[in-house]
Order: sequence, then structure tokens, then C-alpha cells
Amino acid sequence: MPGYSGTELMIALLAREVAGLGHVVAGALSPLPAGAALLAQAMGPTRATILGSRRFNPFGEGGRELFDCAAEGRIDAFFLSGGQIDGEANINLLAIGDPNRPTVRFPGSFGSAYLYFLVPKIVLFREEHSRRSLVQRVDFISAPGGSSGNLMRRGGPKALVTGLARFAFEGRFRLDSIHPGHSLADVEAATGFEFDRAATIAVTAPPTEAELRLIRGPVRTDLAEVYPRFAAGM
Amino acid sequence: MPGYSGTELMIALLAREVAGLGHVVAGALSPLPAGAALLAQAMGPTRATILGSRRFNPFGEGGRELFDCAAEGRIDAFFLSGGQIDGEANINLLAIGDPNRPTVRFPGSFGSAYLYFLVPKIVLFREEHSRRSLVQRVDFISAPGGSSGNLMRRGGPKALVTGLARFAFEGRFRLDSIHPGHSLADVEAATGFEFDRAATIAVTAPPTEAELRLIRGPVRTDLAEVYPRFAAGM
Amino acid sequence: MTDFLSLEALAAGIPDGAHVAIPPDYSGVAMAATRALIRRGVRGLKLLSVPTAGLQADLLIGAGCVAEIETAGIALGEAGSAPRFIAALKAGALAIKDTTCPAIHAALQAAEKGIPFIPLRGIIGSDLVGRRPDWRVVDNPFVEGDPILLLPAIAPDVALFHASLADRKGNLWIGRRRELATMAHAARRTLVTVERIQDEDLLADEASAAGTLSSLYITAIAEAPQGVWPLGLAELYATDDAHMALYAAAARTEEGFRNYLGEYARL
Amino acid sequence: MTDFLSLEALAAGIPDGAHVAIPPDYSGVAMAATRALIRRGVRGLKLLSVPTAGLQADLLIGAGCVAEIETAGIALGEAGSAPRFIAALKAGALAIKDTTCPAIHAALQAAEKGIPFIPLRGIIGSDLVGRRPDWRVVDNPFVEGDPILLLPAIAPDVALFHASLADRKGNLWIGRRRELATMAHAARRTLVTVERIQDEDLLADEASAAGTLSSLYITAIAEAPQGVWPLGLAELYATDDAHMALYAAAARTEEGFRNYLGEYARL
Repeated sequence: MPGYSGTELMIALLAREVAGLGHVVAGALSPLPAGAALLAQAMGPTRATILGSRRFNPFGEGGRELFDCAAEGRIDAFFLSGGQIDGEANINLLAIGDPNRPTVRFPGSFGSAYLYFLVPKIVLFREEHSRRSLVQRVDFISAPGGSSGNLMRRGGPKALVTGLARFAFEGRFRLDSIHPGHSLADVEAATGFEFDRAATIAVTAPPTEAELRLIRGPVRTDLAEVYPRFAAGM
Repeated sequence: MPGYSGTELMIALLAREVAGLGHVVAGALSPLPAGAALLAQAMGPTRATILGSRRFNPFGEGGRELFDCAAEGRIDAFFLSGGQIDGEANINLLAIGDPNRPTVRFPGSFGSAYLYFLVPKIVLFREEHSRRSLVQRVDFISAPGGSSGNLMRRGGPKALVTGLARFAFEGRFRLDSIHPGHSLADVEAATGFEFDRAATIAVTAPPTEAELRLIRGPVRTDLAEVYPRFAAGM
Repeated sequence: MTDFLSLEALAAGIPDGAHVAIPPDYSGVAMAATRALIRRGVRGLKLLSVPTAGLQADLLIGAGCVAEIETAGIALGEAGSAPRFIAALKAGALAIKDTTCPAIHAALQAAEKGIPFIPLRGIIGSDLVGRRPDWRVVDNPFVEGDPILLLPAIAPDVALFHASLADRKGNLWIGRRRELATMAHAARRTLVTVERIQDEDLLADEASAAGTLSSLYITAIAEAPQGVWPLGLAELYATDDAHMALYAAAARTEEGFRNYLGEYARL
Repeated sequence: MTDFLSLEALAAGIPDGAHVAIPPDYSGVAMAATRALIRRGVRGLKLLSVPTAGLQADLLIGAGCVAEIETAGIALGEAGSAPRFIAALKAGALAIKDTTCPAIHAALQAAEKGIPFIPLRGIIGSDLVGRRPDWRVVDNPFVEGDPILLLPAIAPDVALFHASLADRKGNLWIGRRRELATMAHAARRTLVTVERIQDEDLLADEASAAGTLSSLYITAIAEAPQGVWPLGLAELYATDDAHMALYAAAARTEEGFRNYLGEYARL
């Protein structure tokens, strides 16, 4: 058994994706990104903004300011997930089946359809790495992974972190590293979309002592403001 | 000699134009409208908002809120003046001659080009009643008195109060009353635009004791916040 | 002039079929007023969540009060998904206008400014666009070959929310929760519940004025201490997590939800 | 990260030719920084008054620092018209973009939202429209036969203003003067002078947070007590009316203005 939990691994890996950036934001219903943003803030020059938090919230204009702030180019990275994520990095946060009468309904598209375009670095995450979550083609595009040439688009997906592996994204996903304890065969079996392989697929570096100390200390404490149940379960 | 000054007469007459309305606003560089709004507030159910005032200012969104508030239909009356006012109620607050190299430059159009359309009742005022100020045709239209049929327009000029007389406006000015001590001949001689005459042209009722008591008391005191020199000179 | 009403009278101010803007769960949800609405059996509401919804919408939907909801997302926070919302949607008993958070903010700002539409970047390429015949993709008239989305303004009939404090003139302390100001500006009428009402004018000093929404925008106020329970209110009280879990469990079934309503809608 | 600079270093942060947004006379005009700009001999500024201008613009214009001004109005308040502005305009030495207050607010809001344009009601029929080739009258795409004005967004290079208070993190107290927030959001860089800097974090409690503009938007701050003089600053000090009258009289002539500058631009 490794000396860290799946949650701790996700937080550490997501934090590494945004390490050193100026302003990193975690959205609604997003405890893993919130943990990652707080960890990046604890380890570097990053400012973490946590939606729903009173303490980690620079905004004075209400709910719209997050989006205006992104449009002004003042947000460097944001995290998005999806009930489904496909090989073109399209994400589905809405529903499976007819959205007017769905067979599965997710919470909703939230700000994804906007922030995916406006924030330079979008880090995709989904702890559940399965053919159910990582699909050939999403049933509904809440936010598209790519856009045609003439559409104003300043940002988009740069990486995908799951419970099994880390992919880079440049038009297609490229498997870069596999987390300790898992194999390429595991990843292939659990991934519903086609992906490229890096020339050398690394073993993901596990959370360091320093990362774990911060995650189990101040990050967990700070998370409890917005995500008390999540923090208590960590 | 009447028992009141020209300033007191203007304030009383402008206040009567907006008496009983819900929300009356006085703009920048506008001591007479400010006095009138404060007098209307002292005499009735009116809420007076005075631009530049801290005390008579409900706005928490900065300078834009006055205009948004008008667009929402929450302002019932506003006052506008003009370096020139013409017979179609066009007003010129900008310049005479080429605006890029004017022979006369007024302070500027301020919010007139907007509020003239959005506030139901615009009361025009100009204490100086002369062929220089009330002209056949303005040199520059800061804000037009009328608009063609298909343009969204919710309000416009309803009356003009000068140091000599009071006109109603419905596409053309109609002389309704002449202030005490002046004659129709005085008005005709001093007016640069053509105007209609009411069937009976009244003598303007001079300021009442009650109006003068309020003008010389709380209105003057309240005006001193934004217009200290004006209030001191009253 | 702002009216000061009882909670029941306030709820009576929202007619059947009204288009009602409601805040997100962290921003002062008028839960006591929501229970009053359910008690009086309001029907056919069109909810606009600004920009997301939670317990309030789930309760109203479950109680049969809602014909349509426009929302960027709905869930019960850490208590999970919104069960009555999902059940109603699956049953075809609820019309939905799916959207994205900044589109709601921008459309309310358009109403606030009295403009008929407002452009917004991004979004094009999302399947949301195809589901919104009221949205338009046009070419930016200022630049060749630059498609952009236009959103029509949204002016709700009513904004309904809760604030910590009002004064006797009807001014409200909203602090940093300025989406409440935008909602009130955009809406035709604004109905508010508050924890308490103080004598001192909130606009009398600039420190409190900075977080105050003027009575100019407030139609009526009802005092409702703990009026956001079981949700939390900023500095004053936290979300009642145990109750949220209880609700989430009960509302899994229609019967459980009915029992919950019978017990708690009386509060 | 917000830098803390001397007044001279702050002024050095505004290059020749910069597009600079400035607030109206009642909203925290950075007069000490303006005098520092004049001392360093800045040239070719494009001023944007938000939405009106006064002493600051008149001084900068008289001192030859300004190539162009966009404004809805300019005057010295009760001290009368802006003499150096009028003289420069009559001499053909100043380019002017005449506008109307809400058009400036709306265009800054467009920049704040990252949208390329924003519609605005009214205005059509004003001769202002013919003087603004950058504005467009279009048909509302949502309704037949409804002409409306579109304004391009304005994103200034710099917003320059004064606030009463900053904290060590670079957060600013702006209270109800939210046009300062809009300016800072819309501008690429924001340079600010303040009366004083406190140790306590302005965002630490919700009461002060409600009137606080985050350091996220603040490029640099210089301490400049009485930094708005001879204008006034909200609750702290009133406009120096005697000085305004002195300036208005002096600036009637070029020579009087030069003498004034010699005496007061050193402050």
C-alpha cells in the first residue's frame, strides 16, 4: 500500500500542473481543484481563489467577477472535469440522453462553456478512470476541447489527470505518465478514447513528503471552510 | 422689488415641475436642479438624488448606476439645460463652431444624450432667457428634443423654465405663464425660436412663503454640501 | 417606498407563473420564504438561478411549484445531486433552459443597463447553443470574420433573496454579494427576507454604505431570523450539514420527500 | 503582486503616449501623482475621463502633456470652466473625442467583460454620433426595425487614481466609488496613490471587504497623504475652494498658468 490516498495523489498531481502560475482558480463543487490550488499557493507564488470561500476570494463584484476576471486575462489556470470526457477533450457536465428528459443528469455545465475558452491553461481531471467517464464521444458537449480557426479562443485543455495516469493534450491526448502501481495495460483497458503514447512513458512521481505534509496540514484545514465533509474524510 | 431672488424663483418653479414624483435626480454642475429636487423632497413624497452628494445618493455601483437606474425606469424626472436650446428642444451643451476648434466651448454633453431618451420627464431650464441661449437652431445637438418613430425613446422634454417664463413642450414650445414683472413682449423679444401661446397665458405664481422658508432653510443647507459657493451666494 | 411585510404577505407577492430570480446557495437563499411559498401552493414558477441552484429549487420543484428552470447547474453541495430536480426532469415534468454561469450574469447586466442584448465570448461550439433558440451567433460588426454570441437581456418579474440586515428605510446590507444587487436592478420587483432590521440608516456612513443596496430597488422586506436555514449565511451561521444529508436521503423518493415536506414546510 | 513605489517611481510607470483613465473630481483624483507626471515632463498622453474631467486634465493639458482627451464634460466645478482645456482646443493643440457619460461607463464595462462591443440605448440623433466613426448604429438582431448604438470596448493602458487606504497586500478601500473598480478591471495596469497604508488585511472581514478592490487589479501603490489636494477626498478633506479659485484666475492666461505651475507643480 502506498503511503498516501487517492485524494492526496490527485491533489498533489493537480497542484503540480499549476505550480508557479500567478492566479489559479477552483470552481464550484470542486474539492480536488480547491485542494490543488491551495497546495500550489502553499508551495509557491501562486494566488489561489476558491469559489464559495470567504477567505480565498478576492472578488467584490459578486458571481460575475470570476468570469470577467478570466476575460481580462487575470486567471492563469482553472480546472474542469466532466461526467464524460472524450478524446477531443470535449466535456459533458450536463446529461446523457435527451437533456430535456435525460437518462443521466449531471449537475450542469456551470462556467465551463466560457472558461474553457478564456483561461489559458485548463487542467482536466477525473479521478474515476474508466470507459464510462473517458469516452470515445461525449453525449453532450458542455464545452468543446477545440475550436475552428476564426473563433476567438485564448485557452483550452492542456492536460488530463486521472486516478491512473497523466495525459498531455495538444489536439489529441498523449499518455505521459502512469501512477505507481498501475500499468499501461490498465490504462488502455480503462480508457474509452484513442490516445498517443509519449516516447517514454514515465512512472508518475508520488506525492513528496513536503506535499503530503501540506495537504494533511494547512490545505486540509483550509478546505474545510467550503468542503467540510470532504476535508473530514481526507 | 419681489420678496425673492431669481435663484429662489427658479428653484421653486423647477420643484413644481417635479412635485409628487417618486424619484427626481439632479446632475453634475446643476445647483438649480439640486435645489429643486431637494425642495420637492422637502414638500412631498419625492426622493431626491443629487449627483456629487454623499448624503443624497442611493448609488453603490459608482458613476454608471445613475444611467442604469434611468434605463430600468427608476428615475421619474431629470433636469437638463443647454448653452443653446432651440425650438425643437434640441440642446447644445458642447460648443459653438467646429467642436474640434470651437469659438465657444461649453463644459460638455455629460449624460444628456442618454437621459433625454430614458427618463420620462425631462425639465429644461435656463435662467438666462435671451436670443443667445434660446435659439432658432442649435449649433450642435448634444441631445435631440425629438426622435423618429422607430427609435426606442421613453422620455423627453416636457417643459422649459427660464428666468422670464414657463413653456410646455409637445413637439413645439407653448408659452404657458410669464413670471411676475415681465410681459409677453419681453418674452417675444428675448426668445430666438418660434413658440405657441396658451389660450390664456397666466402670470406665474411667485414662490410661496412655505417654499421660500424651505429654500432659505434646509434646502440651502443641504445644497452647501455639493455647491458651497452657490449656497453661500443665495 | 419599501413595504415591511409578514413572511406570508411577502410570499403572497409572488403570483403563480412568476419569473423569479434566486441566488446561489452561498449568497442568501430565502428558505423561510420558500417554505411559505410552498405552504401557499404557488404554481407554475419560472425559476432563474443566478447562476446556480440548490436546495431551494429542489424543494420548489418537488412540491410542484415550478414549470421551468433556467440554470447553469444544480446540486445540494456536499450533500450530492438534487433529487427532486432530477426526478422531475426524467419524468418530463419540468421544462429546462440549460445555460452557463456567465451568460446569466451578462443577461442580467443587460437588463440592468436597459439594453436588449449583450455579447459574450466563448460558448460557441458548446451544445448549449443549439438548445437556446433565444441566443444568436452573429459576426462582430466591428471586425471581419469574428463570430460572437449575443444573449437577450433577462428581466425577471421578481428577485427573491435573504440578507443579514435591513434598516427602517428599506436599505439592505449585502456586503460583497453583489449578484444580489444585479438581480435587484434587473428585476421588476425585489422581495427580501432579513435576519433583522436596525434603526440606524445603512447609508449614513460610507463604511456601511459600501456594502448597501438602496431601498430604491427593494419592493418589500419581511423579517425572518435564521431565514436561510438549513443553508448557511456568510458570517452568521453555517450550513446545517446534518439536515442537508437528511434532506438528500429523504428526497430520494417521492414518498420520502412528501414526508419531509409535511414535517419541515411548516417551519 | 502589487509593487509599493515612491510617487516619482509611480509616475515613471506612465510612459509617453499612454492611454490613461482618470476619475471624476469627486472620486479620488491622483493630483500629487499628476504633479509628479508634469515634473517628469510626460508627453502625448491620451486621457479618458470616467466620465468627466476637471482640474487634473486642465493642468496636464496646460503643461503640454496631453495629445488627446475623451470626455463627456470638463469643468472646475464651482470654480468655472477649464481654461487651459478650452485654450488648447481653440488653438487646435488638442484632439478631442466628445462622448456622453454612460457611453464611457458601458465601454469600460465591455472591456471588463472582455467583449468587443456593447449596445447602448438613446444617443442616436445626437451630433455626437457623427463625430465618432468608431461607433456603429445597427439594427437590433433580435427585433425588426429597432436601431441601436454599438460602442467598442475601451481598455486603457493605465488607470490612475487615489484612494484613502491600502493594506500591505495591495488591497484598496474604494467604498462606494466603484467606477474605480471598473477602471481597474478594464485597464491593463492600475497605478494608485493612497492617503495611508495599514497592516490589517482589508479583505479579512466582510464589512471592509465590501468596499475593497483586490490587489489582483493593482499594479503599484505610492503613499501620498493629501494626494488629492486641492480637490477633496470623500470623508477626509474638502475641496480647497480658495485654491481652486486661485487656479481658475491664474489659468486664464498662459503666463498666469506658467507661474502657477512654477509655484505648485513642485508640491
